[in-house]
Amino acid sequence: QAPAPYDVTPQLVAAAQKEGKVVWYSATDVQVAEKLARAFEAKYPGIKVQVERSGAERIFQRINQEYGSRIYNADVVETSDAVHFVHFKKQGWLQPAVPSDVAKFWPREYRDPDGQFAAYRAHLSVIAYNTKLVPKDQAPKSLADLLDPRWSGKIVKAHPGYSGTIMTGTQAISQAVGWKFFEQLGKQKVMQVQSSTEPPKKLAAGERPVMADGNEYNVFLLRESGVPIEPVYAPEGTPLVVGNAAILKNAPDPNAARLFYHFMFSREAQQLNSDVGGLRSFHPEVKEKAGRVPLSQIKLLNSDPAKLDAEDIKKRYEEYFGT
Amino acid sequence: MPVVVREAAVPLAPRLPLRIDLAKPVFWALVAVLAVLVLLPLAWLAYYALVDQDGRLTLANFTALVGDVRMRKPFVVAVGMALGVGALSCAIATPLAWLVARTDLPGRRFIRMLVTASFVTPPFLGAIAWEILAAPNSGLINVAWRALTGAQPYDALVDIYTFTGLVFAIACYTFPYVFTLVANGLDRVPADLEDASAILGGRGWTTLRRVTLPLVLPAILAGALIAILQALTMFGSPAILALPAGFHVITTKIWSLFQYPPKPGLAAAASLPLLAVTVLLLQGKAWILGRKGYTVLGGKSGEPRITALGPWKPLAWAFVLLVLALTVLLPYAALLKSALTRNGVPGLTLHHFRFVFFEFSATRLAMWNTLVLGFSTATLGTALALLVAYMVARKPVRGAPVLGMLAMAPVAIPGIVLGVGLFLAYSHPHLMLYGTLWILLVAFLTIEMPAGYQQMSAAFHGIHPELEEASRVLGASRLQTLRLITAPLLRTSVIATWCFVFIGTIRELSATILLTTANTKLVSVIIYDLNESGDMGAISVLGLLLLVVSFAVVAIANRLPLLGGPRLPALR
Amino acid sequence: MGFLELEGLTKRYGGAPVVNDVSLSVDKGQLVCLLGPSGCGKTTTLRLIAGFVEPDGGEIRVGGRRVSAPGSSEAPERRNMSMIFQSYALWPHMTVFDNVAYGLKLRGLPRGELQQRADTILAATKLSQLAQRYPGELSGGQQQRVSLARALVVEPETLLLDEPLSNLDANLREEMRFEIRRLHDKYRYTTVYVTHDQAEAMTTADLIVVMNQGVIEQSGSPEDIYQRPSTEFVARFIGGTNILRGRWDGADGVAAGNGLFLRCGCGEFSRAGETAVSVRHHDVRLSSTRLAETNSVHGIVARQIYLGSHRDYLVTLADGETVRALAPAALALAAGDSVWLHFPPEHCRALAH
Amino acid sequence: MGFLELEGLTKRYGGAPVVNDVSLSVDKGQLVCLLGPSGCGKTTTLRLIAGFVEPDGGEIRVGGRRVSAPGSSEAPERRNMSMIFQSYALWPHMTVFDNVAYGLKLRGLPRGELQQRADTILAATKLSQLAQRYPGELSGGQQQRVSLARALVVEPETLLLDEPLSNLDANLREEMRFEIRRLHDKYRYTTVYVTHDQAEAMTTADLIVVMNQGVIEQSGSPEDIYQRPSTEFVARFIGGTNILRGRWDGADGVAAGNGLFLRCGCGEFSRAGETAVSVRHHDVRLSSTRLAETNSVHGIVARQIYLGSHRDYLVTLADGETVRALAPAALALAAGDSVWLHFPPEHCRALAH
Ligand SMILES: Nc1ncnc2c1ncn2[C@@H]1O[C@H](COP(=O)(O)OP(=O)(O)OP(=O)(O)O)[C@@H](O)[C@H]1O
Ligand SMILES: Nc1ncnc2c1ncn2[C@@H]1O[C@H](COP(=O)(O)OP(=O)(O)OP(=O)(O)O)[C@@H](O)[C@H]1O
Ligand SMILES: [Mg+2]
Ligand SMILES: [Mg+2]
Repeated sequence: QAPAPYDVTPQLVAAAQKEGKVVWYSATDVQVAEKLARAFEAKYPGIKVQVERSGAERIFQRINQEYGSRIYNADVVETSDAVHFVHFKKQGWLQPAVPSDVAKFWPREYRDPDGQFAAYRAHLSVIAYNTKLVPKDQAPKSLADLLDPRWSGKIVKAHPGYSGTIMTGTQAISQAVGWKFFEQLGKQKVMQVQSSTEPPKKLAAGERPVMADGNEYNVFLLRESGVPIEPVYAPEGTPLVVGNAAILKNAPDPNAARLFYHFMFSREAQQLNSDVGGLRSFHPEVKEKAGRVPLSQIKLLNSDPAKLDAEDIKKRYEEYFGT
Repeated sequence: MPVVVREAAVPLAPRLPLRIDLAKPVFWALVAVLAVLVLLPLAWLAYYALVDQDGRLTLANFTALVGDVRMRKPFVVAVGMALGVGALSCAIATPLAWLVARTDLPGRRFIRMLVTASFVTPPFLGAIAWEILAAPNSGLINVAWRALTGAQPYDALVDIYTFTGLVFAIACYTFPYVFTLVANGLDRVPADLEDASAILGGRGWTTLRRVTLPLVLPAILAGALIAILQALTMFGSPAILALPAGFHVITTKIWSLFQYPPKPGLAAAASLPLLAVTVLLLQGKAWILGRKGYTVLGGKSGEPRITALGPWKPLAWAFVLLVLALTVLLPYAALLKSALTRNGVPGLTLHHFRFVFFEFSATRLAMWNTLVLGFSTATLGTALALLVAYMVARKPVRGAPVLGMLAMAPVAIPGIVLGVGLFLAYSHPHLMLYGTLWILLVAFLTIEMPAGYQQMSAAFHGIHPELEEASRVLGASRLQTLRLITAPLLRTSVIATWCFVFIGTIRELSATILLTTANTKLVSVIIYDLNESGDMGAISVLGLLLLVVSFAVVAIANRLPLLGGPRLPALR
Repeated sequence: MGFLELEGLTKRYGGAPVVNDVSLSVDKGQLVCLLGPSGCGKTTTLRLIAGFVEPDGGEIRVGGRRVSAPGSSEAPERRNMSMIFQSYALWPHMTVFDNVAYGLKLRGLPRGELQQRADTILAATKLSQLAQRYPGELSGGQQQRVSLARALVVEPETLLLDEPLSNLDANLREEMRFEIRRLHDKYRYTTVYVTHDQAEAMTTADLIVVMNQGVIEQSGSPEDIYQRPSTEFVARFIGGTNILRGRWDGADGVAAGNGLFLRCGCGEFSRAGETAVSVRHHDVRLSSTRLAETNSVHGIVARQIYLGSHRDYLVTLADGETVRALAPAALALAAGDSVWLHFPPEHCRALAH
Repeated sequence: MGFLELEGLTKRYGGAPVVNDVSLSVDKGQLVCLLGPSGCGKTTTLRLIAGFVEPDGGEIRVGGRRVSAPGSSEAPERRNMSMIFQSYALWPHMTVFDNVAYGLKLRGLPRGELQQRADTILAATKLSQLAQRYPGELSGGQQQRVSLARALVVEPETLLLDEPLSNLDANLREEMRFEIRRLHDKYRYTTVYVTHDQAEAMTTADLIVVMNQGVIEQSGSPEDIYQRPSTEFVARFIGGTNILRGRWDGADGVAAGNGLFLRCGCGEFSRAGETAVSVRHHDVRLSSTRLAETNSVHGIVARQIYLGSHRDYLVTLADGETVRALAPAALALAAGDSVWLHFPPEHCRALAH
């Protein structure tokens, strides 16, 4: 059962300041993570945030390695792959804690019923196109449009074997529209890249005009820096990828961890994620930047990490796409 | 009876630093060091491959491996790719080495350093650079080609996302192994042997083909071996280029085994066939070299002959320029471009430089760590490689060849797998190196051992044992001889090995990434992390920074009056 | 008991013995010459003594201490020896001076003494001018002298010389030979000297050891070896000799064909089969007339070569056999001339083997 | 006009001339021996002829065609020469057979003939057994013979030999010398032969060239050089000689001190200053009594060495000067014995230089 929600108390701050630091294993973009850390340090002087930024899979691996070898370095962990937290929880590595904001604002499906973790951030895996290479009216509008032969050899997409985002997205789409879609997409001479961050960059570089999937926040960030790129929210639905955060059971700085964990879900942190990182937040008080389609207007495809059969997905994927 | 007073013959006995013969202790020390460096992680991998989660012995991983074509095919592709890389590396490096070592081509020294320094490019960064250059649509070469010929959009002159493209992109960053080995080998071929061929009527080309090149065969083979094995276990470039090209190689496959749900057992099992390939290749090399002698620097010394290129000079320069352009100039131009521009946005900017040098907190620490590790690994690694190569070449102790096998073993293990093994080996409660620079030092020593060892071992083929014996009979111990005679004679090779280990350390990524923590960040790792977040500009800046630093280090290393100074028959 | 002792020493390369059950005892301060045809195992023997190769059988003792035996050999650097290599083995990265001073540096000599000793030996080997050159800038003979100087300067207990003078001209060779002998006597080294030059061996050695195909054929003083060769091989190998074969008459004569009957002043006859009789080239007398009943035979001059101090004659006997003879330069016969050969009985040595 | 002509040939290393204005003409089919002390420039001369080094002055013509001159030299491979290197320069990665067959392969010989020719030369150099060995597995002398075989087998126009026999024993050396001469005569090579062995030169050469410090001291037939040396250097260098100095009496006598008055049978006297008189070691007679008024002097035996066929005496005269003499082995005097030296006038040669 979930523990009672907690708030920031002077005692907690004092205890945290005594510990002096908090170690955060994060999969969020460095620039965003670093900004968040600075904001926390400004708010609670005397506590240093040590950002250990890495890819989600790396972090997962590290936690596995470290806990497997009884090394307890991390206080707070956060990755973009929801599956990881299923695993952590099963291993009993997480410390239940429910910040007051989570208790107050978070929808039930985006937090653990036992209070062991909660959705710190979310992003979408979207279709997008380069507006310089493809006029708006000719751009694909839906997943089905991508199967049009005129996009043969012009699509880029990331690989579920390398990206948790795409893994989740593939699961969601296959449940929504069936594997047939991928089988046909596989015949479109799609360019495969590893990470979900890359397809937007390929669009930006002009290597391919259309991307079948990839991070929405990268699309935002590129567009806001002046790159002619535009996301498309398919009527069939857009996969939502949830990034959880949790306090680790053997956190070396338990109080600072609680304090920081609380801060992560506060409005100001969540707003910063959205503004700087282009991430989606479940905090209702967060305001989307102008020009971004609000979450409420998008048809979302949710997926259940507990039911994810990665082996099967990878196998089918390899069958359809060759890799 | 008259007493004959002989002139006092004070016996001048040699002063030995120690009364015991060091050969055996050193041998056992080396065995111990290599066992720690190599066997420990390997044992963990074997354990992982053979023992299931419940601690029971199992062959399931191997049956899964053999039974699954999705595992077998990448393996075959990888072997093909590696052989291609080996062949291409030799084809580029051998003529280049000859031009630089044995002709009057202007700027030879500089070219030498440039090639060594070019080697600093982490292969995945090289692959990225080649994406910028030769991606079918956005690649600069293709863009220029379309602009020049008016070809249709989506027509491409070159496509890096192909098997050949991948082979090429990897060879660009492995050919320096062959180059350096061969160039150093050529330095040691005395003119006599070539003169003897010339006087019997052998034209320049014939002499080169029948005498000079066969004499550096050990170097060529050693280089090819390293290039092939590096390609086989390389992860960065295939990950970037093979996937868009639509195929897997064994390392990308292994990598995906680490994704959720991780299957370290299968990954460990998948890397064991690579060990078998290594053993096969080593055996093949020994078989080719056979009983033949390669010892060319005998006691009756002669100096290497410099061939005048004459009218061929422009052609030679064109070749050198082409090679340098493809491996150094163009990729770095591409990186420079992306360092000075923002993706998809026109106009120049210093934003990335500012970000890397002033805003990005990790840069300074990472740079410092990288240099510290580079220097210490290079120095220790070279000393270790020299000792091991000596032991194997001169066999002072029965069983010395085992050292060679041990030293070569790490090459077969993909870095990422090795990283896991090292982590397991050194993050034991009783031996907690994780989180310190020590584990990285150990990792780098392990990873760089094969290349260093091959360098030194090929060099030993060129030193006649009598030169060492002459020293020992005068009373120098083995170690003194190694220090006073052998190492200076191998000066170019020792320095080259040092540079290689240094650079290898700087650019190593795949094992490192599992072993670094916040306080032990390295430049290559932050480059990788930046790549995940898509910061091409910053990556390029860091790549250029690495290039500049290593170029400076290589230049300085080559000029240090270490090891008896530059005055050597081999060097002019 | 000798200072340097080899006992049953054996070394094989690929199965074939190259040094085969060699036993030898050398006293302290003796100079031994190893003589033998090319490839007979001289260098290998030296390398065994120096400790560069380990024997497959037998052992080596120095001063009573066992230094080499199969499986347990003392390192070369502990033997206080010094060696000249047939290939010189000069270090190309050191100047002549550094090459020579190397051994002294290892012995920790003070700077001044080191300089002085090196200079002395460089002067003795006539290399003072070349001290700052690198070996690659020297002529063959100069390189060989550097190698000599390097080995001599350290005053070792045992000195091993592998054809140290082969690339020097006659005068220099003689000088160097004296220098070697002088230092040898001065410091009482024990020296093992490999040479292919018999005159060198005869003039320098206390003891000559003749090897053939890995085994010792004979060892003894120069006079012994020259005057009392025990086998045909030794007789042929040391100083030119003619071997004439025939049947022993039971007393001191041998019927050698061509009507030649040889009385032999010394040696041993083989009872069964043919006896070989050895007569040195320079002991054969040439004359235009028959000088005596026995030990004389008629022949035709096949060729003659002027050697300055002598003429070298090749004379064909009736049955086509040839005899070599050294005659004074004054006696000039042309090819085709008829000549009588006379073999003085006191110089005819019967050889049983 | 000769076949091989050197004209004013000069080569400098670091400023100092190593070969200095050397002119020489060799006829086709001649065998020339280059003789001279270590470091006098013999090897350099050969390398100039072969084309490995370019002259700093002068030129080389072969068959009337200019092949070497400063700034324009024909490549060695175009000269149809063949050479033995002082360092052997065997290719370590090829077997003995391959080393020897290399030149033949370059000449595109058919398989069978190649095999047969290589086998013949290997047999002549006694290497047949070793054909499949690698050079690293051979003894020094065997390596030298491979080098010899490799150079001889290709039947070049010009053959250059740099001390080809220095590491062989006397018998083998003689055999190889004959083989070289035989092939030379058979195929009419033009041969330049560098050696430090005078006997080798005397017996093999048509023409002997004595070099010293980069210049030619004298060239001529072996008899010429031996009997009529034009300088003290040549006299000393070729065949052991004693040089006695004294004042010329205006006729044919020289007063040489120690009460010794030498009548000289030949040579040239120097008008001013001292005249040197050369008497070969083997021409000096030793006896216990005075044999004649002139050309005789008393001395004390300082040492004697047994050489087998001779004894080598060193005799000290009253003023401490020494004379070397070769006497028959039978004449045995001990050190310290008193002796009379006799210098036959016909062997006393006055030298003006
Ligand atoms: N590369 C060089 N630099 C400087 N001097 C050199 C070089 N090569 C040779 N010499 C000098 O030139 C001289 C002649 O050398 P060369 O090899 O011709 O002598 P050589 O007559 O063959 O002597 P040897 O009988 O000892 O072989 C020697 O004094 C040698 O020291
Ligand atoms: N590594 C080897 N492998 C096989 N045979 C060898 C090896 N080294 C030497 N031999 C053989 O051993 C024999 C003796 O060699 P060694 O060098 O002792 O001869 P040597 O008496 O010094 O001859 P030389 O007078 O020619 O120098 C030779 O027949 C040689 O071919
Ligand atoms: Mg030898
Ligand atoms: Mg020479």
